[in-house]
Amino acid sequence: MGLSKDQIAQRIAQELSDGWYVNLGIGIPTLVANHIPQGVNVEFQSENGILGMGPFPFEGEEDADLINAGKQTITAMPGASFFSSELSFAMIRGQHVQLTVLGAMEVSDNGDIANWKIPGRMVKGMGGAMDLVASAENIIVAMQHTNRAGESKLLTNCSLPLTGVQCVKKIVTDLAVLEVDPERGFVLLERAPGVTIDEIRSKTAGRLVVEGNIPEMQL
Amino acid sequence: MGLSKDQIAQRIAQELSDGWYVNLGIGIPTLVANHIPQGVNVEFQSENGILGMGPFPFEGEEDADLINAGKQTITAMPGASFFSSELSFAMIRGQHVQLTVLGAMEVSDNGDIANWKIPGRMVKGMGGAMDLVASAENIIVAMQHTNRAGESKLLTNCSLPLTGVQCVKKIVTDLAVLEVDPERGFVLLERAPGVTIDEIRSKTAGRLVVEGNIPEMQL
Amino acid sequence: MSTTKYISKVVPDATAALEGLEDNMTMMFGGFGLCGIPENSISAIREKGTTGITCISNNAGIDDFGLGLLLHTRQIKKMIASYVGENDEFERQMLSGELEVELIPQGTLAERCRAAGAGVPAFYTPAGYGTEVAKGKEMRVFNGKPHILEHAFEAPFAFVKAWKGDKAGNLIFKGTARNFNPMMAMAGKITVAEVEELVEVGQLEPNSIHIPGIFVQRIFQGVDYEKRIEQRTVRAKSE
Amino acid sequence: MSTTKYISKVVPDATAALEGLEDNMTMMFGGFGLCGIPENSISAIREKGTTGITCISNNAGIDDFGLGLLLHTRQIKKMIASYVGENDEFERQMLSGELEVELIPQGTLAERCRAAGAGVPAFYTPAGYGTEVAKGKEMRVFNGKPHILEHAFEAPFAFVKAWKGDKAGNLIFKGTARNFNPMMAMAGKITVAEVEELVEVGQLEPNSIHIPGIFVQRIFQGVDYEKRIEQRTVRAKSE
Repeated sequence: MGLSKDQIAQRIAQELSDGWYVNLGIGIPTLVANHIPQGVNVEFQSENGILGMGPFPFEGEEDADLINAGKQTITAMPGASFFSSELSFAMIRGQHVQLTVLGAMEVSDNGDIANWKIPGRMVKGMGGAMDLVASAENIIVAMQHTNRAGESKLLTNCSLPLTGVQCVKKIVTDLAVLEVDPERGFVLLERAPGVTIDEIRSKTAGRLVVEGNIPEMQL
Repeated sequence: MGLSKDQIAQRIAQELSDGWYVNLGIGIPTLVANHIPQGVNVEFQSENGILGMGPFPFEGEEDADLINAGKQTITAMPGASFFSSELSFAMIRGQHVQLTVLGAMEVSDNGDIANWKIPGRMVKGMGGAMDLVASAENIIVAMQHTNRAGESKLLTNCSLPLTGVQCVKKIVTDLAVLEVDPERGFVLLERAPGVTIDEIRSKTAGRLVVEGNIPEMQL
Repeated sequence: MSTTKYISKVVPDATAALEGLEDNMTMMFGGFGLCGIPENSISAIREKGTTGITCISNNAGIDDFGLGLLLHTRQIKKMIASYVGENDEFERQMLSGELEVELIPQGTLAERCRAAGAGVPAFYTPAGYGTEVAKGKEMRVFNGKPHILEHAFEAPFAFVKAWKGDKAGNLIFKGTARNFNPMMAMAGKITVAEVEELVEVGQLEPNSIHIPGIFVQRIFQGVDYEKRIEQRTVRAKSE
Repeated sequence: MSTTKYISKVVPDATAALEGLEDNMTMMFGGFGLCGIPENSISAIREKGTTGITCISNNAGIDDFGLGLLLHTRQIKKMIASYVGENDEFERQMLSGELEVELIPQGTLAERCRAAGAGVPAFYTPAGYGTEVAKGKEMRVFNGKPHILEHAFEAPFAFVKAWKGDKAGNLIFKGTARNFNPMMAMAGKITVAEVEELVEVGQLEPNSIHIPGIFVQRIFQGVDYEKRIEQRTVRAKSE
């Protein structure tokens, strides 16, 4: 079974704290914005130059001059601000953004991440991901536990070119919530409803730490 | 005899080219703004954050939020812009300002300048002068040829702590216009009306190059 | 730095703004995706047929718009960008080796543009440490964290697009169309600004100017803006 | 970085904004001369009696206003500034050795503030090369020109003054009162902004905001601004 993409986003949304500034990557991370817990106010930063990003516009109200980092048309919330890429990455490198959520192709058990290149096959570029992972104090990776071939994406060492080293703090997959302890590996915190520790173990290629009772996620 | 402060400024104003952005230091340089030749449009930059600085305000129209680098109340010309100190010095270090005019206590014959400190006596600080002289491609020094004690301010080596090295391109004093050739020294270009080459020579401690006929300044 | 007369910054159109543009030059292009790109300048460069271009731009346009137009005509020799994922022709030329590509972290790209304009020749950043981006670069630890040394770009020409501009070159951008345009305006030795609305000197609020005219050497009233949307995403009115 | 709630950034006054301020801290103060200085915060720090302050500020105020108030009460241990020429008490304390002073080129001061806020630990600048400012600093030649390495500041507190601000911390400055305030707002671990006019979220134009709220941890409606003019210079109406 495991979580749907939307449920992964929902679980990550539980990590948000009131008052945080948050950068959401393309894909599952974008869905996090749909699940903000009640009473929690966060502002979304998009690295192309907006703070206070709102939902997609109503049909017919799209503005070509108002997009997010995924090039999607968006809206601006009250209190939003626009700025240059230079100031945007000043916010990111300067650690003013409290949480970064992004996808990954691979994560290693010491926190390395690979998500920008498959040599000879996919060469889209790193965009802002390298700046984000090198600077953010709090990085959550949102991804499937395994790739399309069924192979684990949680490895001892990444096989793909790295985006950043020893930076991932937490991972939420369709199967589990894990914390990265660079010394010990992936520390299992929660299981997806109905998913067994054995299944998680069998699909985690890197070091997995299972201590005590592992609760099911509450969604 | 020699020039008055206002005449020094007037002579420097002849160096302006149409379309230049110009930074004027405190003292004689400030007076340059009163002598812009007809048909020449320049914009004045003040390093505290304005481009398009205008004349002093009319009495009663002073604005505490609108000053120049000398902390004097000023006005803004049409087309002016305000900006942060960071962007202001980006303009200066990035060589977007075509001319810097500033005062000096001493200049050496290879273009070093000292104008910010007399050890044990005057410790006002360098303000923006070190950034200006280190970056400007075109620096004119406006000063008296000699100090109050009658000693030359045009030296072989500066005796005071330096503001910048090998940066001064031209000097306009009450007695002369000189170009700095780091290899040869102060090259005499023009004499103030009625001032002899001998007088200039006697009041110039550094190497002085006198070649050919030296015309009088035209004011 | 050229001693451009600010009173004659205004040129009639994009074609006139290209004076001095030659083959094998490095050029910056503002914009993020298709948002805020200098559409008129790109078209004029295509018409002029300038080749061997080294492009510094966050993205490479799409197949039939933006810098994709110059890729299609093989006018671009090298692309320096952070993300090039929307362009099949780009990928084809890159994989076949026809096109040189240098991929750079987006924040480093932005900062290297700013550094160029701000007279900062080099700076340290943590972005890319431990990755192939760091190869051959100086590494240094500050506050216990490794950083790499990055250098300012050099760009004889920069092409930017603004919302409003005045004849002294002052620029105001709109929304997220600001993106890379301000830093590239700062960085260009000759910066060409095309604007949706060119106004007289004095008509822009001095307190609201994003890029002062000192950074702009040529400016013109742009025409026929398509402002194409790359990913049209909407929600239903009922939501 | 603290995880400040943006909905509770508003504090009632300067005194409340000083929570956590302790003796022997480094603090930044915006302003150029007396223009754009955080008057309310300076008064509150004087009242609180915080001592051993290391001040990062372009200037040191005058004898009876601005940071001069904190010099008078000997609350300042060290001054990091670019120009301190308007203050007799300052000069007296410095020459007598009571006050530590570090003079820094103005552009370097500005850039070190920005670097602190922008996560750039160090950068190269030509300013000060060959002078006593360069003593003990790394020198490196770029493009044939010598530069020195300068480091980002660190500041647990920054005090800035804006013209308008909203309750989310977005700031707009006025005229040349902007000066060092934006970079210092970026640099402060806790940035306290006092504003002449505090408005509701949504009342500021998103395109005209100089400093986004992400850089501001506390904000309050300032009171009783004197806005003293240091050098009142005027011309006669007849001119």
